[in-house]
Formats: sequence, structure tokens, C-alpha cells
Amino acid sequence: MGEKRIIYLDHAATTPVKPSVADTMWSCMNTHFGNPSSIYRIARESRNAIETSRAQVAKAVGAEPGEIFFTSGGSESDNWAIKGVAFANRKKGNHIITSAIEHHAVLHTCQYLEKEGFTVTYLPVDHYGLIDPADLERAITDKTILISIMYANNEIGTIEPVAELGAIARKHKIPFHTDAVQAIGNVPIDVRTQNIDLLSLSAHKFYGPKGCGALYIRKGTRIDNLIHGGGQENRRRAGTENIAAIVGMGKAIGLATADIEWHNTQIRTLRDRLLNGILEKIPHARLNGHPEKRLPSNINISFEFIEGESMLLWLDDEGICASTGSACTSGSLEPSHVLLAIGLPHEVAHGSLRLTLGDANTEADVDFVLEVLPKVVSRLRAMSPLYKGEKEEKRNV
Amino acid sequence: MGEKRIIYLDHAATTPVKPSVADTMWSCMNTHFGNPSSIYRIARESRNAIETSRAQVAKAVGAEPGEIFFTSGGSESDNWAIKGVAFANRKKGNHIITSAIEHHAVLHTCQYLEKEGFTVTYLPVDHYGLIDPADLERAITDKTILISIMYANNEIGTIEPVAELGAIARKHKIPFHTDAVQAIGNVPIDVRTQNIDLLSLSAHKFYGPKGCGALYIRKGTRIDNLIHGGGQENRRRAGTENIAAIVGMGKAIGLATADIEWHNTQIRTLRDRLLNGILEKIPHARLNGHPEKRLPSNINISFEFIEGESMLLWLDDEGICASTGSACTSGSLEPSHVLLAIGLPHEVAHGSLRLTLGDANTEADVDFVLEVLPKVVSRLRAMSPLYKGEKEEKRNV
Amino acid sequence: MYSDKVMDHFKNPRNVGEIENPDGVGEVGNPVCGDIMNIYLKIENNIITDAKFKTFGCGAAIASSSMATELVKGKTLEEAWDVSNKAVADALEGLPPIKMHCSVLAEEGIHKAINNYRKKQGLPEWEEKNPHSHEHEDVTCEH
Ligand SMILES: Cc1ncc(COP(=O)(O)O)c(C=O)c1O
Ligand SMILES: Cc1ncc(COP(=O)(O)O)c(C=O)c1O
Ligand code: FES
Ligand code: FES
Repeated sequence: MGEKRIIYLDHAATTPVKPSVADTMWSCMNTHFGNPSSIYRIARESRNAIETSRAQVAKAVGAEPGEIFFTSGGSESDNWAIKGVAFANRKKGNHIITSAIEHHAVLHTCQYLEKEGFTVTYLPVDHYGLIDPADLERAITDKTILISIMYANNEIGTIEPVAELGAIARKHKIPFHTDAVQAIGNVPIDVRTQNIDLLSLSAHKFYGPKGCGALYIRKGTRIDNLIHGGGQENRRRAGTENIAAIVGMGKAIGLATADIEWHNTQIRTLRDRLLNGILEKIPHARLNGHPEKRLPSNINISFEFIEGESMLLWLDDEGICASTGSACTSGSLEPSHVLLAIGLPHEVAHGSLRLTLGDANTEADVDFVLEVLPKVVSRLRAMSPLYKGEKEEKRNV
Repeated sequence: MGEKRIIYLDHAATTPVKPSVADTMWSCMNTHFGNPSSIYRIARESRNAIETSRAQVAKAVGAEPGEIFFTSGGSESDNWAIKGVAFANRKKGNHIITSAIEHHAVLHTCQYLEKEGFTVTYLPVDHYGLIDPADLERAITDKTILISIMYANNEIGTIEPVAELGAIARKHKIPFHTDAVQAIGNVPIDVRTQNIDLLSLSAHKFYGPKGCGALYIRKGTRIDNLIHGGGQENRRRAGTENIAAIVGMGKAIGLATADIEWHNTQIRTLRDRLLNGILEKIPHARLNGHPEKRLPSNINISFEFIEGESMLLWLDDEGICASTGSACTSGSLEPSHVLLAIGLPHEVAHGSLRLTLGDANTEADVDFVLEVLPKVVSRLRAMSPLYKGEKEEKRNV
Repeated sequence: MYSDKVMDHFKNPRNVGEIENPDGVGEVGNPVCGDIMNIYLKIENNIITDAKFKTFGCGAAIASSSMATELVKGKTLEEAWDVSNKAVADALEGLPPIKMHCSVLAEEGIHKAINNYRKKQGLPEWEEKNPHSHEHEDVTCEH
């Protein structure tokens, strides 16, 4: 096949580790191997490295370092936040409120809790994927012990009114968790002013290592441990610390949140060039998610009459990495629960493409996609029984 | 202070990553960053890398690759095995059997389950730390749904009669979990012949990366997920895979289990030189754990009349990294539950030292410790109110 | 974890040993918890002319014994009584929070030795301001 140029447009699935972060981790792995729980000097060095990283993560979200707990990633953080708060507060009530468009790490955890005797309300969203704060207010009962609403959606990029939702939760004295895995680095996050009690992060979404994340837990929040054992992480998350990854995460979050405005402008400009190009060149295409309240790097677009996987295969053949729904649903028959929740008919949901840009993408990448994608769509439409050809196209444009 | 030579004798706490493993991980981090759940080529490469590693881990314990699930480490594996089996089988019964000398990742998980309505039997051990299979047989009731006994103890190195315990569990059709975090690489493990249904591993104990482990789950074992979400790990453990660490773990376990016999002979020879030297040179010292049924790298020894932390500080000052069973290192009151379980009086448990050897240790290291340690012990005894001096020493030797 | 001062007093402890025929002896602690401290005082004209210690315990316990004996030497009994655990810890340039109890032990050792002397002199014992309760994080040690 030969080495082909890869145009990576799936940054919402995962990002490459920044070379400077990889190098830091490698050298950390070779120097700070001491178990931070031990007493000797090389162990104290490991501990210091971890505490530096904790301070970096805390700063990025406006928390105190003592409120940051390292985990193995976004999924663990979500599971911990939800199960931990649910089990710790079971005597108070058994009702949880979340949304219909959460990541599976939240949704499947809630479904598990339903089997364990909890009741869960899944708030609907509008056509843009937005949650109505009034819906949240109405859903609260005196049995509600947890509200978990994501900061920004991983598929359609819609950014939720988190501060408003948090204020409602605060008013009712209910712990408020938000999955900010996709939001960090794109939106300025401040857990204090935004009334957030728990917040999930995952390092590999912002050019840090995979297998490392964090949960912010506001001081005073009642929560059970998810992983019991040794006294690590202030006795709240057992397991020998993944020092190299933690150090990498600290470094990466510092870089990712250093200049959000500037970074967003860059990436949004590129994204809009791609988005407008697609809408111009390809008929029967519609943007999913909110036009403005969306992640600057995200495009989610439906092409009628065709199916997503076949698009991906063609794009991959040209070296373009993209996705349809969320990465983890691939191989299942149901189209994305998010696209269904915003009201897309099944067949349209099946023809959706997600392109998420990253730091290394260039105008040349965008232009290449704009050259390839229309051909791919035409080719697939030409063989689609749903597509009535040119005439229909002309009529609708 | 200047760079001092470090003699690392705390391999049971953690091991340094082998340089070849660190290099593999670094290059993996820079090449295979694609999310393995995605469809494009670079993602398939990630998936292949993971499956190769899974086969390596499976081979090391005699399992099928499909029975190996990657986790974030030994603690998560223990938590998953125990909570997962307990919750999945709650309708059958609520009784769990474990031992008094398990790692906290098992003990604290069991204690948590006690709060959740389970009953736990903690089997006692003899003076060597051995479990009597007859005790296990007697403890089984028709409500017993899980037996969890560690393969080898992390503090005193005692190796339990796992195959025998497994056979009893099998006879009663009760799932048998073993925490093999310390055993792998030291003892040949075969989950089939040893009747093991679940087995926990942690990569950083055998020169692999921290933050990566595995749980072997025999096909057909009923177990709930611990981390819900995406469909990774055959839908049993959610979270974007830590590809680099998984690849590192596969490589490390291959190296660690390649030639156990040869490796053990090497390390045991060195260990015995150190052990015999200590017992010869220092009076009022006794070995904890079984003299033969013990990990080849482990020494755990009690020095009467002195306290562990102060020993560690002096050793650290000489560049020697060790650990202790004294609670004073952690500032808690109770010394090691393992040392108490084998019958040591509190004050003797406080004066225990664990030295665990590794691949890079040399005879010169051992001889240096044999030069330093007796002086440290004498110096501390000289200021101990419990020590009555030479006379007592002569009388007792 | 420990300040340079703690390490100095740990590695080069001052006043280790026993005093022959001491005027006051204080024995505190409990081997079960991993700490015993014995304080020996020589007292002339209400002034502590010599102080020695023997300690079974962690680095902080040994450093606290060393520093406490240094602090009380040359002081009147009244002055020595007022040497608080905080004064010991401060003189050591701080102790980790979970190790503060080791400095409490030193304060108590001195108090016990002084009261032991007063008792032998037929004087009334002085009252402990904060009776023995040093905390290990959330557990309070009870002997
Ligand atoms: C026997 C045993 N089980 C479990 C663990 C936990 O492993 P980890 O720290 O990798 O989570 C350890 C080591 O800390 C151990 O020695
Ligand atoms: C919104 C959201 N939450 C949670 C996760 C899970 O994170 P991880 O895969 O690192 O466990 C992801 C990504 O997969 C995500 O996009
Ligand atoms: S003497 Fe027991 S903890 Fe202080
Ligand atoms: S003597 Fe145990 S903590 Fe100081």
C-alpha cells in the first residue's frame, strides 16, 4: 500500500499525545518510578511530581488541588461520580436525573443503577441537542440525589447551559455532576461560578495519555469509593499511581487551557471552512447540533440516502479518519442515541458523519476533504435505492 | 546532596519499567494513537497491538485470550472480581470467603460489601501466613458465592496452596478468585490446572507500566461490570484503551514469565545471601513468613526493640530503598494486619523491615546492605528504652 | 516529608541515654502504637541542669525527644512546663500533621518527669492542661 498521508479528523474519539508530553512521560517513566506511598527519597520525588500535576488540573477547572482525584479515564470518572454519589446517598433518596444524550459511560451506569433499585429521569433535548433548564427544575423530586448533565456532547458538539443547570441543582441542594470530557480546553470551565460539584475529565481528549483521567469532587460532597484498597488519592481511589500518565495529564491540561480563546478562533476558522465547503458542495446535507453553541472543532452532518460506515470506508481509503456516531457504538445496529434524541429519523441518523478537527490540521487537509467527500457521497448515492437522482437534488437545493 | 547510588530493595511495592518496555511504549504512543474502536486503518493497528498483548497475557497464565480483560491495575482487578461476582450472584447468596492477610484492595472491598449486606469470613492463617484448606472447606455454606484468596502475600511473601484451595471451590461450584499480583513471574501459574476462575494482575509489579493490569475471567463466570460505558473489552470494561500501557504490559509479562526457574534461582541465591547475612550479624531478628513457601525475592524480618520508620530513614540516607510493616510510616496506629495475623506482638510488628529484590540487584548491593543495616539497628537499639543492652543480647543469642 | 531540622535531630540526636539517679523520670507512650519515650531530668535549685531520653519510635518521635530535651535544659521547672508540643514542633521547623502526636508525646514526657520530681519532693503535682489525647488523623489514641 505504501505510506499514505493520514488526515486525522476524529479528535473527539481520541487525540495523539503531544510529542513534548510523550517525552515528559518517557523520561518520567525512567526516573520517577518510586511508589509514591513509600518513604524514601525517590518516592517523595514521585509524590511531588503527582502533586504538581494535581495543581495543574485544579487550576484548569478552578478547583482546589485537594478536590482533584486521578482516575484511569473519563469512563471511570463518570462511573465513580454517579455510583459513588448514588450509593452514598441512598438513605436520602433513589432518584437520579440525567439527559438522553449522555455518553454511554453515564447512560449505562444509570441503567445499571436502575437494576439496583434507583429511578432515573432522562431529560429530553431539543432539535439542537439543548436541555431546557425548566425541564430539569420540573424533574426534581424530594428523592433526587444526583443530577448529571454533560458539559458538551461528544457527537454533535452542543454545549449545554451548565452554569444554569448547576444553579438549579444548587438551589435544591442536589449534587451536580458534569461530564466535561469533551469540553475541557474548548470552553473556560470554573467549577465555583458554574456550581459544579463533580466533573469528569479524560487526558487523551486533550493530547495527553490514554488511561488517565480525573474526577473533581467539591469538598464536602458525599461519595463512596469506586475502587477500594490502599490509601492513595487521599484514601479515595486505591491503586498505585500511574505517575508518568498523571504527569503527562498535568502537562497536557496546562497546554490545552493556556489560551482557549486564541486556540478556538484558529480551529473554528478551519472548521467553518470545512463545514461551509461541505454544505455548498453537497446537497441534502444538514448540520446536526447547535450552530453557535457548539464545540469549535466539531462538525456533525447528515447526508441523506446513504449510510455512514460505507462513507468511512471510502474516506479511510483516502487516508481520512472520521467517525459516524460515537466510537463505542460501532458494530451495533442502532444508530446513535444522540441523533435519535435530536429527532433525526433512523435512516438519516445512519448517514451521519462526524469530523472533529485538531491542532495539527491544516487548510490543505480541509481542502483535500472537500475534494474527496463530495465524490464519496455521490458515488454512494448513485447506488442507493433511496436516492432519486439529479431531479430530486435540483428540486431540493 | 549530590547523586548517591540508589539500592532499590522495594520491588514488591513497584518495579522500574524495563528500558525496552518503556521504549516500546513511547514508540507506541507516537504511532498507534488511533482509538481502537474506530473503523479506519490506524485504529485497526491499535486493535491489533492490543490483541497481541492480550494473547501474551493469556499465555502467561494458561488462559484463552478472550478471557483476559485489561484494567487500570491490580486494585481495579480485585475490586471488579469481588464486587462484580458478588453483585451478579446476590440472588444465590451473600456469603464471601477471603483471608485475613489479603491486600487492602481485597480487604477493603470486602468490608465495603459488608456494609452492602454481604457477610464475609476472613480465614485465619498460621504463624507462617499459610491458609489451611480444611478451614476453607469448613467455612463454605450454601450461601457462599465467592472465594478470594491471594496467590502470594505482598508483605511476608508466603505462597498459598492455591491449586488445593481452587479444587475445594470447584468441588462446591463456587467461583474462585486469586490476587496473583505478587505471584506472577515468580511461580508458574496455570488457571486451568489450578482451578482458578478469576485472577488479578498488575503490570508495574513485573517491570511493566503503572496504571495497567488485567483480570482473567474464566469463560462462563457470572460477573457484573465495574466500569460501565462504551463497548470496549468485549463490552465488559468501558473506557478508551490505554494502548501503550497494554502493549507494554504484554511485552513485560512475556519477559517476566519466559524463564521463571532460571530467574528464581538467580534471585533466590542473592536473597539468601542477604537473609543469612542479616540473621548472622543482627541478634534478636526473626524471619516472617514461610521459610520455603515464599517468593524468591522476599525478605521480611523483625528486629526487636526498634521501630520501622526510623530504620527506613537511616537506610534511605544511605541510598537503600526498603519498606516496613510499621504503621508509623503511614501515621496510623495499627501496624500491618498481615504481621498481626501471623501472631506478631504489636511492638515487634512495628520493628519489621521488608526487603524485596529485583533483576538489577547485585552481590555488591547485598554486601552494602549487610554493612549498613547492622549499624542502623545498633544505633536505634542504643536509644531504645525497650532494649536492655549487651547482656540481654548475649543471653538470647 | 521531614524538615532538615527534623532530619538533623533524628540523625544526630542530642541527649540520648539515661541519667544515673535522675531527679525526675517520665515514661510515656505505648509500644502497641509504636512509640515509647522515656525522659530523664537532673534538677538543681528548680533548674533543669541535664536532660536525657530514650525513645522507641519513628523519626519524628526521636527528633522530638532530642529537641524537647534541648529546649528544657537550663530552664526553671515552670518554664520547662510551658514548653508545648507546638514549641517542639516549631523548633523542628514543623512536623507533618500526622506526626504532631510525636511532639505531644515529648511534651508529656517532660511533664511526667517534672511531676515525678515534684511528687518525690512531696509537692503537689501540676495539672495537665490538655490531658493525653494525641490524634492520629481520625483516631485518637487511648492507652
Ligand atoms: C497483592 C497485591 N494486590 C493488589 C495490589 C494493587 O495493585 P495496584 O497498586 O497496581 O492497583 C498490590 C500492590 O499494590 C498487591 O501487592
Ligand atoms: C463525553 C465523554 N464522556 C466520557 C468518555 C469516556 O472517556 P474514556 O474513554 O477516556 O474513558 C468520552 C470518550 O470516550 C466522552 O466523549
Ligand atoms: S502513645 Fe499511642 S499513639 Fe501515642
Ligand atoms: S512513633 Fe509512630 S508515628 Fe511517630
